[in-house]
Amino acid sequence: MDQFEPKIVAFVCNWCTYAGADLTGTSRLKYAHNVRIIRFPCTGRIDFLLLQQAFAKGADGIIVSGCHPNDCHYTSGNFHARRRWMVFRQMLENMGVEAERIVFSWVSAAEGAKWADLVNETVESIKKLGPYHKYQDMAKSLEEWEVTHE
Amino acid sequence: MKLIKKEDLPGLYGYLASAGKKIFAPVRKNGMVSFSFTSAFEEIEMSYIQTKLSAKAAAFPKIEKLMKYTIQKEGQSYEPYDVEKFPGIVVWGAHPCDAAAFHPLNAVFTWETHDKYFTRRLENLLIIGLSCTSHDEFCFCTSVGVHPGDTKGSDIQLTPLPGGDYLAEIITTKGEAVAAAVPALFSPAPGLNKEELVTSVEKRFDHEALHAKINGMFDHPVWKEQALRCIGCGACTYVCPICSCFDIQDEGGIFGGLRYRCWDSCGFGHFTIHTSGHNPRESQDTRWRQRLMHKFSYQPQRQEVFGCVGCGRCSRNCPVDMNISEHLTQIMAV
Amino acid sequence: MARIGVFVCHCGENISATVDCDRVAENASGLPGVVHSVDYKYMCSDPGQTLIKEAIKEHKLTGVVVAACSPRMHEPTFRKACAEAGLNPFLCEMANVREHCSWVHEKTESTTQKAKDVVRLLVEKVKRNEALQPIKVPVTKKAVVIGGGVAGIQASLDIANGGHQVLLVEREPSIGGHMSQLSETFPTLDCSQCILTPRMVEVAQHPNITLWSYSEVIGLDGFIGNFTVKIRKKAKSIDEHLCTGCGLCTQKCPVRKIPSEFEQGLGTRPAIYTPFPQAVPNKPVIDKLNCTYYLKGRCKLCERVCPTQAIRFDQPDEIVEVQAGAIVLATGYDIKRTDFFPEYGYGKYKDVIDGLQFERLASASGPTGGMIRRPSDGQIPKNIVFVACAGSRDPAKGIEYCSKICCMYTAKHAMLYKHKVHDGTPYVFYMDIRAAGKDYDEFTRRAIEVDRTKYIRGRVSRIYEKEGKLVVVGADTLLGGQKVEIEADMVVLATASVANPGSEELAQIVHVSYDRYKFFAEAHPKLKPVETNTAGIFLAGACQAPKDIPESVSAASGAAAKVLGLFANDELTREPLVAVVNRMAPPLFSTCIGCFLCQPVCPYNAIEREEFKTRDGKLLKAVARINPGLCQGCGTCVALCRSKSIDLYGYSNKQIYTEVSALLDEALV
Amino acid sequence: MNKLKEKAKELLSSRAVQVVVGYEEGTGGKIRPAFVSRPEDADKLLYNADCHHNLALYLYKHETKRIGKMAVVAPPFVLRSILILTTEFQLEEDSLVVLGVTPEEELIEFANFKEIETWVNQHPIGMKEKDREMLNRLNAMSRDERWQFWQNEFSKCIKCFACRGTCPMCSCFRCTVDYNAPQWISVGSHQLGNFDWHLMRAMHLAGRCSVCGQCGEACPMDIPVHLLSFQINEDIFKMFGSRAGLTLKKESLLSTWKSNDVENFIR
Repeated sequence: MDQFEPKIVAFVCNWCTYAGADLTGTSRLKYAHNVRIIRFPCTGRIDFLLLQQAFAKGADGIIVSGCHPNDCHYTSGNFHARRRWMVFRQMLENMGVEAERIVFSWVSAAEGAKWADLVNETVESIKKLGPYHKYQDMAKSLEEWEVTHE
Repeated sequence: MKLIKKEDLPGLYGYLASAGKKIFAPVRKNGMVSFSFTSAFEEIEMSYIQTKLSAKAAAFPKIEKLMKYTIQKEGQSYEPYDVEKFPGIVVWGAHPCDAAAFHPLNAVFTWETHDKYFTRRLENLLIIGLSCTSHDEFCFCTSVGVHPGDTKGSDIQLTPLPGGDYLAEIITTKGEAVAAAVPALFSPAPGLNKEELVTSVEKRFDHEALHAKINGMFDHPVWKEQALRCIGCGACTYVCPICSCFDIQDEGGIFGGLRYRCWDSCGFGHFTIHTSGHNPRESQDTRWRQRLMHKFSYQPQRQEVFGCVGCGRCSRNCPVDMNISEHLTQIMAV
Repeated sequence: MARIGVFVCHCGENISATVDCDRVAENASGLPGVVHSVDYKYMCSDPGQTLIKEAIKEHKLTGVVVAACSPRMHEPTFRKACAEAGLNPFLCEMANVREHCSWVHEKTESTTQKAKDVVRLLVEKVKRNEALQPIKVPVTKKAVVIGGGVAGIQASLDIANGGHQVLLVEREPSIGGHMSQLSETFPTLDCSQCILTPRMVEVAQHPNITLWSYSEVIGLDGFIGNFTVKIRKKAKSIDEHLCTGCGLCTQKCPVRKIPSEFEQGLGTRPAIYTPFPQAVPNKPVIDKLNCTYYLKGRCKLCERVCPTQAIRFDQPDEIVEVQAGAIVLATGYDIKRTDFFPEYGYGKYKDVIDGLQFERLASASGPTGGMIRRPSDGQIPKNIVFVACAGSRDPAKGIEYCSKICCMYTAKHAMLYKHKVHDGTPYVFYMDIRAAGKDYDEFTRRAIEVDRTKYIRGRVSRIYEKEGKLVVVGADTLLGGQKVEIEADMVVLATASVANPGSEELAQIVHVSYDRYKFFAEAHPKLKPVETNTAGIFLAGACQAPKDIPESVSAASGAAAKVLGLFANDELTREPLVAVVNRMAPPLFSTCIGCFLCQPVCPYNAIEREEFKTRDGKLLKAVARINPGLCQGCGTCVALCRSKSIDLYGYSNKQIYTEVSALLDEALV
Repeated sequence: MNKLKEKAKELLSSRAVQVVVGYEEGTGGKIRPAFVSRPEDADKLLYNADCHHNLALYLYKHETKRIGKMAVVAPPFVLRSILILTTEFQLEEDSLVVLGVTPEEELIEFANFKEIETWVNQHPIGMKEKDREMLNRLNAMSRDERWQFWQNEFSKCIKCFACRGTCPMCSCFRCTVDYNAPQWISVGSHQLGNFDWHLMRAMHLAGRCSVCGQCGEACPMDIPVHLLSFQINEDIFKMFGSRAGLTLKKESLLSTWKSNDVENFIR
């Protein structure tokens, strides 16, 4: 069997982490190809429903990253996001979701190397955890909904 | 009139299962009795007053997948789910109210348009009715023209005897075919008066009189008064054996997905809202009125059936005790 | 139906070396809605742009995806090209297959696959983009400059000379700032006040400048071109129109022992005072905390002596709102005081002073008339130690940065000392001599070579008092870390430059971000050094980072140029990437229920309350409304809204939801 | 309890209010919300420990508001809900008379909402033993067991939205689940749709839940949905030291932040 290659979606803010990942590129630092980046204006824009959606669509891991505290382009979006994630992670934990599959990070526009490390470490840790079958199976419940269901 | 012995019921079950039927029967789980697909006779609960959900899901499941679709550069294509693959289902142990409910349900799904999904499922159904030997204060079948021993809708009707055996009435040709296939299970019935075996449910109002009255009550203030505590959820409609409203949804991604229909409720504020934001049923009383008018005015007018069999589930399960027979009794009194 | 064009750029070989560009283009051409898909060597080149423009016309494209470098690089380029071809620029998106793909992965199938995925994502997004029109807002052509130091003065004069109204707001009774305290300036040793005071006077007399001293900004509403600045004009307790500035009151005031802020505590002032003789405005204020009348209810000596009856004890603070189109922050810096340093005696040794205090000692107008006399006993110090990097570049002190001006002023101090105390010996402990600047290194060389300052490379670990001397214990790292002890008569600490106290509070009032040292943050460290992230608010001088005078003045002129550029327009166009609350027919008006939980979330106070009323004024519903002039488009409110009544142009719910779906709709890897 | 009836009568007779929202005996031994607009009907009002409906739900509905000024019978959880709804601009102090009822079934009157704020801070609401036990059980489970527990529970869900309908904090006219562009949450009652729904609902209630437990009471399928809110409420108390419904300050948990919010989970 082929080695498991996790699917990782990264939700990043435009001003810090997206720019930081740009810097990773301009610095020609190499990292695992498993990640796909979705650009947001700010981590404050990231609705927790999108994280649910990513898992449901088959993501094995998620990276959420934005500006360091006090660096937010919009002053406080990352602070709001931080609080949202505090509660959301706990909520996932309470419902039995593997919350560690979501990696939260602050990566500034200057931290190109940190972005590469973050992706590599996330890919490694998700590889250890394996595919998120539990969630994905649940998400396939409609497809597999048998005609006999009550 | 036949007799089927208590110890022969598993045999009947076994025969139906071996004939490839899925058996949808009352099962006690997590402290409630609900119709579920069973894999063994032992799972079945034969002595219950009312199940949580009705048996309607056997023909009108909470999700009915309609078709798959794909979106390609060349265009879109559709592949409807094959109704030929629908299994034969035995609704086992449905009380007369539930058995009777398939008729008004069918009236909706065959009114003007024949809904192939519903009609095919109904064709595939074999209903083994179970007369009621007990009831609770939410039961009001007799007020809406159903009786605890009614056989309407059933293919075979069982009536429990005090010793645990059952009177078996073979009602339809479908029922006869089953009886003919396993004749050993059925013996001649002793001379018993079925009426004495079934429970007696007090009649609270007359449904024909109700129909006559409610037709003219569209603008009556009673709706506002009754609906005040209604919270606008869909519990009553989802547990109802006759409520048939559904929503159609597409789920999928950019290259395709599937279309299904799922239960919907006229109790929801959004049920009738227009894109503009205008809502013809803007307040809860108009939605409550719709529910009762539909069952007791429009349906009898247009489809010559009543939309209620008096099973009492809506009243039992309403979070705020919107008791339908109490409300109907009140309507008769105003 | 969507008609999307996909343009895959090779970027020479930057992309094509690791990504199979033609296969990416081919793959895209199979996506639903894509009617045209090509790859090309350099999309950003003129021919590349022409390719896009022609395709837009030929294929009647409704959306464009350029798979190339980062949108942070070339999004404006391609959006402009689209606009030139008649396609709304906001219908163009970029797929980042260079910085996020070709440059960070090796040439493998997975890399090309990733490029395909990213293109698919952007194709799905752009299908859901909306044609947006820039937002136009009027410009109030008046600037408010906060802070009247040399930077604020320069910015005010430049804007005023450009023909626009300026309101200069200064917290202290006089403008002038720290520069007015300096004795001489490096590298020319010309007298600070001699060059500054003419500028101060110019400010006072300029027809386009209004000067409000003793005033503070306490609120800011609005947005670029349309600010409302709330200012507290603190009561000076004098009628400025009547006061002639004769100074009689300050001479007669019986309270005389108040440490003078201007003299850095080395001199005193009365309770009614002007900070220094050349103050602008040269009219006194009463220090209510020290005035006998305010403390005890009697005295009023100043009122009796005032020839114009200008004293007003009952004058209240005045709060005024001013309309402005631009704000310049020029609030300057402060320095750490000697009490910050436990190892240097916590400020308890009178003869351990900071740099600004030394400036006053060296100043001809200072408390010693320009004689270098030590504070404890007025003796002239024969051995003097200057400690550079007192606190700066010291992570343990929480100040990791270089304060930048200390190397130069320490050299200047040593020279000034030597010029006045010919038989004295100046020592300088330093970490590195940072003298990058025009004539700067020459200047420090002069201190060492001509004026014989003894430079010791090493840090001072401790200072203690012994028999009337200050023992300075340090190390000479050029001698292998050998311990050095100097018995000094006076020590001058070049203490770290830090953000002004209150800068954090001001940043919050005016909604600009600040760094971890509380200096205001520029919008871009290189390319937007005088802008802030809040449009219309600019930075001048040392409020942004430690700066010397020429740098502060340059930054001020830079900020003024930005303001003048802004004021060159009668109206502004802004990117329409703003949040909006939906509207619909009555009686709903909106799906918003007006819980206003979004209000505290907005960093720009952009969320307002809109009320729908009947004709006779009865409130039907209150819902949120977002002021498009204020909204900066962060979208935090959008994510918070439970009823999904807010959406964000450019990053709409539909767009980003689809992006997530599109990404994962096909196997990623 | 007679005091409550008398007070209701007095308010209605004096036309101080047009309707009293309270509890009455329903059918089959159930208790249900009651709307009393005539003084002579006030005798049917009752209050006891079984009164679980959160009547704050009715205080902002246009169907009830159009009757006129309201009085509401308010056990502690209703009081908390009133405070939350006030901070969210859904209630106005002068449109409402609050007839507080203590767990000891005594009537307390409040001159203003400020007094309610004081009272609720002095009278914490204890969790029912049954709920406490369930939370302990859930906490003792492994994460996979918790996942399985909730998957089993959600498999019963029929998406009737009784949990939403009965909750005063679900004050939105259009819920996220009703939003269809995009369709964040599947409408159909399949396993994913049910999971997404309950997670979303619990998140939208985080920091806003008055912990009345009515969502669990209302569920016709006996899903203990309230436990999701109860648990996060406890977690929030641990993380932020706050509980919802104790203040009139407009500082909802997720619309505010502190610079020292714990970020040990952020790399």
